[in-house]
Amino acid sequence: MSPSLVAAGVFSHKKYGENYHALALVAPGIGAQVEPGQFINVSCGPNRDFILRRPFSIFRVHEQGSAPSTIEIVFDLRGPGTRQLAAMHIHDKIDVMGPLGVGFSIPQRKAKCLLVGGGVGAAPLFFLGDRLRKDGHRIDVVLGARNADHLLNAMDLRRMASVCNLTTEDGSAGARGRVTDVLADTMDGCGTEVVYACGPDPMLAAVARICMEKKVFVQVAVEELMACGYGVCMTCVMPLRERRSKGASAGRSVVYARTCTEGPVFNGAQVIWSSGHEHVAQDQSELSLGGGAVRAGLQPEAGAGHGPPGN
Amino acid sequence: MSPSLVAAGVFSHKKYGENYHALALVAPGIGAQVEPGQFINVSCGPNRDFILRRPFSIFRVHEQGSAPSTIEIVFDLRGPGTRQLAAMHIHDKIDVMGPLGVGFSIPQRKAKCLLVGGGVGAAPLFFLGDRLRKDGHRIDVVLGARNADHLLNAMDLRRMASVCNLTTEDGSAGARGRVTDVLADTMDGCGTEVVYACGPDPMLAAVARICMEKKVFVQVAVEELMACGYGVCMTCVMPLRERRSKGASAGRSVVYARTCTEGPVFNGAQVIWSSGHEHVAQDQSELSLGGGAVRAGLQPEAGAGHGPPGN
Amino acid sequence: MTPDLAVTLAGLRLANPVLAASGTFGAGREAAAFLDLKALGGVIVKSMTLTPWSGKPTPRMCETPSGMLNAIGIQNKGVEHFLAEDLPWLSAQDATVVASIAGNSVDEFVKVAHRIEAANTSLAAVELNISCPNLEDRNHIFAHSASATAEVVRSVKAVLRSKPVFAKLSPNVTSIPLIAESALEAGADGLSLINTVFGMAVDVSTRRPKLAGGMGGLSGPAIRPIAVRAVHEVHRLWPHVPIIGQGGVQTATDALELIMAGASAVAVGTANFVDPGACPKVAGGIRDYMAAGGVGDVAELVGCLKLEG
Amino acid sequence: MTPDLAVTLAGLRLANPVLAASGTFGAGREAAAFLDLKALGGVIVKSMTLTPWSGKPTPRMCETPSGMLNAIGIQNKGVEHFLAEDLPWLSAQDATVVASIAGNSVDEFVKVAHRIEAANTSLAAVELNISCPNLEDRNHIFAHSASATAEVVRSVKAVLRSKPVFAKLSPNVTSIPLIAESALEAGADGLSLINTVFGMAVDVSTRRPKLAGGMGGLSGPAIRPIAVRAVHEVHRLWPHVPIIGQGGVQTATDALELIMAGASAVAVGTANFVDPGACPKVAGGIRDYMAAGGVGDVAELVGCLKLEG
Ligand SMILES: Cc1cc2nc3c(=O)[nH]c(=O)nc-3n(C[C@H](O)[C@H](O)[C@H](O)COP(=O)(O)OP(=O)(O)OC[C@H]3O[C@@H](n4cnc5c(N)ncnc54)[C@H](O)[C@@H]3O)c2cc1C
Ligand SMILES: Cc1cc2nc3c(=O)[nH]c(=O)nc-3n(C[C@H](O)[C@H](O)[C@H](O)COP(=O)(O)OP(=O)(O)OC[C@H]3O[C@@H](n4cnc5c(N)ncnc54)[C@H](O)[C@@H]3O)c2cc1C
Ligand SMILES: Cc1cc2nc3c(=O)[nH]c(=O)nc-3n(C[C@H](O)[C@H](O)[C@H](O)COP(=O)(O)O)c2cc1C
Ligand SMILES: Cc1cc2nc3c(=O)[nH]c(=O)nc-3n(C[C@H](O)[C@H](O)[C@H](O)COP(=O)(O)O)c2cc1C
Ligand code: FES
Ligand code: FES
Repeated sequence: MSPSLVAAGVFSHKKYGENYHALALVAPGIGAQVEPGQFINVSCGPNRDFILRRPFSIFRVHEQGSAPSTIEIVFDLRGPGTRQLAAMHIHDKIDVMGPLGVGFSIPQRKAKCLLVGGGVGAAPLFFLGDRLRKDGHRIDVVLGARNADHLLNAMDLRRMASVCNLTTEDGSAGARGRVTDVLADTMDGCGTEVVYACGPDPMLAAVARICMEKKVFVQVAVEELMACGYGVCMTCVMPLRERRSKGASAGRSVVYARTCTEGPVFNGAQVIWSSGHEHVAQDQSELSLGGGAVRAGLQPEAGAGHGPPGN
Repeated sequence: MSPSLVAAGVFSHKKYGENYHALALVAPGIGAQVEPGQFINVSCGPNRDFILRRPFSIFRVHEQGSAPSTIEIVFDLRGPGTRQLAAMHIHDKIDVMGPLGVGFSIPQRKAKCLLVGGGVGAAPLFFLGDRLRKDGHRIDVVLGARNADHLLNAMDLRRMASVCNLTTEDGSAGARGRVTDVLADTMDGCGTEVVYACGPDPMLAAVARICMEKKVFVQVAVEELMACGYGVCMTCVMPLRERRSKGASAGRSVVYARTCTEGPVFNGAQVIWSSGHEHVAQDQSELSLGGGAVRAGLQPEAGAGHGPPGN
Repeated sequence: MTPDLAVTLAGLRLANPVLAASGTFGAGREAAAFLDLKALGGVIVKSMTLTPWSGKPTPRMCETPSGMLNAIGIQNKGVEHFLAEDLPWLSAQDATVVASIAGNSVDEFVKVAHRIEAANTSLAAVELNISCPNLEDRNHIFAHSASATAEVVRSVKAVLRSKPVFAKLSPNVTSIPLIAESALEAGADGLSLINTVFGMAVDVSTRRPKLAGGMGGLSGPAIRPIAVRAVHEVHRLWPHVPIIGQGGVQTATDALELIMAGASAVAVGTANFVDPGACPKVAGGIRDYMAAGGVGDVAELVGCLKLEG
Repeated sequence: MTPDLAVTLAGLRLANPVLAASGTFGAGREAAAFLDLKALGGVIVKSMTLTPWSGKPTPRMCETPSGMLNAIGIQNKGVEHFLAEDLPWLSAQDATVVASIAGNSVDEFVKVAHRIEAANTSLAAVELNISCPNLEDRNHIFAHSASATAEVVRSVKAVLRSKPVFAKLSPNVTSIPLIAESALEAGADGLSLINTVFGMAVDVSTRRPKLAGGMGGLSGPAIRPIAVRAVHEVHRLWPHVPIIGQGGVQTATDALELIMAGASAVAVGTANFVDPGACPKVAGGIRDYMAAGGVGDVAELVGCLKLEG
């Protein structure tokens, strides 16, 4: 379904624990068609500090009988945009663009699915879990966070999961540690065939590595900075390994794919994870040259990657 | 009294007719000391469209027994700042700077005072009228506006005035026309000795001219664009004729005086009124030369007054 | 009287004076979900290069007060992809299309221009994005040098004879009129003013630049006063040169500022990110302004700024 | 550990690195109603000229997104008034005072410098506001020319031997480092970066510029990315040259952006209009940042920006 701009109404505003706000929105046309892993791009109201929309994953979709389904997003307070959203009341109007992006692919045959989430990044797993269960797949869960307070709505996941392992960095709930500490064992114990992961990039990178070692298909939903959210600005790109078969450029190559339209869900095995600020250099060198990244780095008067700006 | 920054509380929010909002503010330290003709500079809240404060005259001061006096401002909706103020509720906090500027001078001996106001610009006349009456002066009033709806709270002025003449441009109240159409007759009829005028510049210019012809002392409160309101930026200046007695620069000269600190009340006979966009040229030529206004106008590559910007 | 919004700039005919700016509208495909591309004066597509460019590493953008910084590095699929895939699709939508060319050498510009000329398409005009580093001149930006600007324009004009060519100038220079003069002398049919303003932002918690590339280009409402000034400076010297004004346009009022300063058309950039339908809304607002003021032809407003008292 | 906020820039000793910018704080008298001037790192007073200047006609300012345009025309009462009235008063407040000199010819700069040197006061330093039109060079702005910049700096340094001199550069040039280089070669002890960005705004209802002077100088948060970029560009070439960063500072985070990019001190301009107490608040926020991060000396933060991954 192609995206549209909708004046959505706030249907409910809940809090999960200390940290998370959930807004359910009546967004005609969006609720009925959205897929797990897709997102919406939200205008948070006039503000001096920013001009752009803010992207949020679909956390859940609620069927409302004959009325349009409501979509729910969940978020933590980061900056001015989420602060403004947190001040929204029932019946307020929010300008929403969506549904956006390509969601998770659902197994064609019954499969044992493992959902892996970190912090508020776990949001899309709830909608995904609902869908997988409806389609009859087995679901297991590994959910992690800083502490018990930041475990996003673990109750709901526990209800849908056969196995649900929690981790917290401070040990305040579940095992002390990170999701990746329990991931391999959970996969082995559950006989996992497909992994779905959402959360911060370093977590996704580690999950993808473990899955690749185990040769288990892994889909990751990434969060990149987005200026437009619908594919025109090229700010949100992720470097992906691609296999090309055509002519001269055949063989392995690297492309920058748009997270907002070609993602946010990617095959975890294709993503080239950044190490710190910039992407792994040996992979970068396979990017086709241009006025941008790579060449500028070779110029003596500009530090690597710090060439003259180019739009 | 020197100005201060105060977190004022909204005490009441009234409307006068369709067009005017009045906010009474508990502004500790300001209410007790402010003089008629002074103003406050108000932060209207965060907004993308502007960063500066907005200046408003003191409309009235209300004694509250032993509690701090409240100050009241009245305004019409012009742009984003006044729109935000109009959305204020009781108990909201507003960041206020004040009291600012030099107010009206009050006659030393009993005098027949005429208050002349146009539109919402009449605001400071209410506070001034209260003071003059308390001091035992006779008050007459000429109040004008576009139409009956824009006559600012005429009732109150009528109560304090011996003679109160109203004018509207469409004739919907009082005489059809402008305040200046009835000014000379009112002055003659009342034997006016001092005139106090506030309103738009063209009205003030006409009032000042009539008073000068009649050799009646006239004080005008002007409204100029202000960046700071407390004397540091030099944006708010008015050209004044000055008589200097000292040395080389003796004789008639023109100075740009700061409306926010040397005004907003000026001797109407001293102000050089602008004709349209720029000030009258022959007066300008008496300004001391500098990189700014006048010389740049002589440069062929820049239109008059359109030289390179200078801070 | 229905106001006439049609304008012609050096042979570039637009149904209304509001285009989408290069790099903020892709090649129109994604925005077409939200609006009919015919409602735009025109689409200036993302700058294209001779070969595909991958662009800069991420993060590529950050927000700043009333604006944003970007350092995309002209990620695009190259001129062949444009001619084979994007242009036929755009033509099928009846969109008015302006190509934007970028390159790291004069030769690259010329080769792209050559391909465009040879393809002999329905393309309405060409914009030269000369805010690129010139690898043959120690990475200096073409648009920062009068001679490099002239060389690109002259060389492109020599091969691209069938389309009007607009040189898109950078505001990051001491004298925009000086660069404009050399672009015009070299044969530019019109000018696009302005590209982004160089800037930088720092994340004080990580002590790193917010953009992986360090510096970036500032766009959005914050730069509108700079764009209005640039258009005014150029228009008062060459009142007959058609200018596509751009920089910070969000509303019809913003567009009218540029038009009154001397732009015959405007391009909307960053505002498309927030609202893909921004261009027709701006055009509608201009129509309303004209209707309210009894202005029959938008050309009456171009450069109508009154400077004297 | 109490963080140490004191800094020294080429002999200019400041109790903390936050000064008030020239033209936004008068000579401190009005702001003294709101705060103790000793709480500021220093006060850079409104630019002074040889004789009193009356400035430009009104309107002299308008607001723009996250910024404002001004065209004051350096209205000031002249150097004699400063030396006789303002400086003694400021000294009595124990304020650290930086004088700012402006002029329309090299000779005017020199004469003011001469008066300052002759007065032999407690003045801490001098800033040269060379964003003025040079009447001897067809109204070109001094700071837009490397040679004019050098000439002003060299001539002033020849007479003003007892105080550090900071050249305040304009961002409206193709290469700020090029101008910086010539200022430094001519003997500038440090640099102030940046003055306002040239811009313009139009009132579409009257079809006139919003400023009587047409163009004006853009200041405020909108220009902060431009200031950060300018400081970074100069600092990476001359890491030992002290820089007073300015442009869009409202908060400690803003100041830290400039400091990390390479400024040894910052000046707060437009933000003073909204809050005369902005400078000490910014300094307090820097102290908090240092305390939270265990930074003992603010000098550790100067230019600490990490560029590589
Ligand atoms: C496809 C997608 C889906 C997302 N889904 C959710 C969600 O379901 N719930 C949720 O809480 N957040 C989600 N995010 C992140 C969310 O968009 C940011 O939290 C939000 O934009 C912050 O806005 P702000 O104005 O409050 O903070 P800002 O001041 O804009 O940012 C504060 C901090 O958050 C970081 N940040 C800002 N935007 C993003 C981003 N797009 N991705 C990652 N980090 C960012 C900034 O770098 C900064 O450090 C999603 C992001 C993307 C791209
Ligand atoms: C000393 C002084 C006292 C004032 N007292 C009052 C008062 O008691 N009641 C009242 O309603 N208004 C008063 N004003 C004007 C008031 O400050 C403006 O109406 C207000 O700033 C507009 O803000 P805004 O954001 O709503 O509109 P903006 O978008 O800022 O402006 C809308 C329109 O109003 C004009 N305007 C803005 N500021 C001023 C100004 N300072 N003076 C004149 N015109 C301006 C603008 O040029 C523009 O055309 C006073 C102004 C001054 C200088
Ligand atoms: C993300 C982004 C990408 C851009 N890419 C290009 C480009 O490829 N070619 C070009 O000429 N200009 C490019 N620009 C500049 C815009 O076309 C426009 O000139 C500039 O952003 C100012 O307009 P605005 O303030 O309305 O955005 C880009 C701007 C942005 C924000
Ligand atoms: C109203 C106004 C007047 C100014 N006057 C001067 C001046 O006289 N001399 C000078 O060097 N800079 C002057 N400036 C520039 C400031 O000192 C400062 O460099 C600039 O405004 C950028 O900082 P900001 O964004 O914090 O305001 C002035 C700025 C403004 C806004
Ligand atoms: S956010 Fe603009 S292309 Fe993805
Ligand atoms: S408003 Fe700043 S000096 Fe008057």
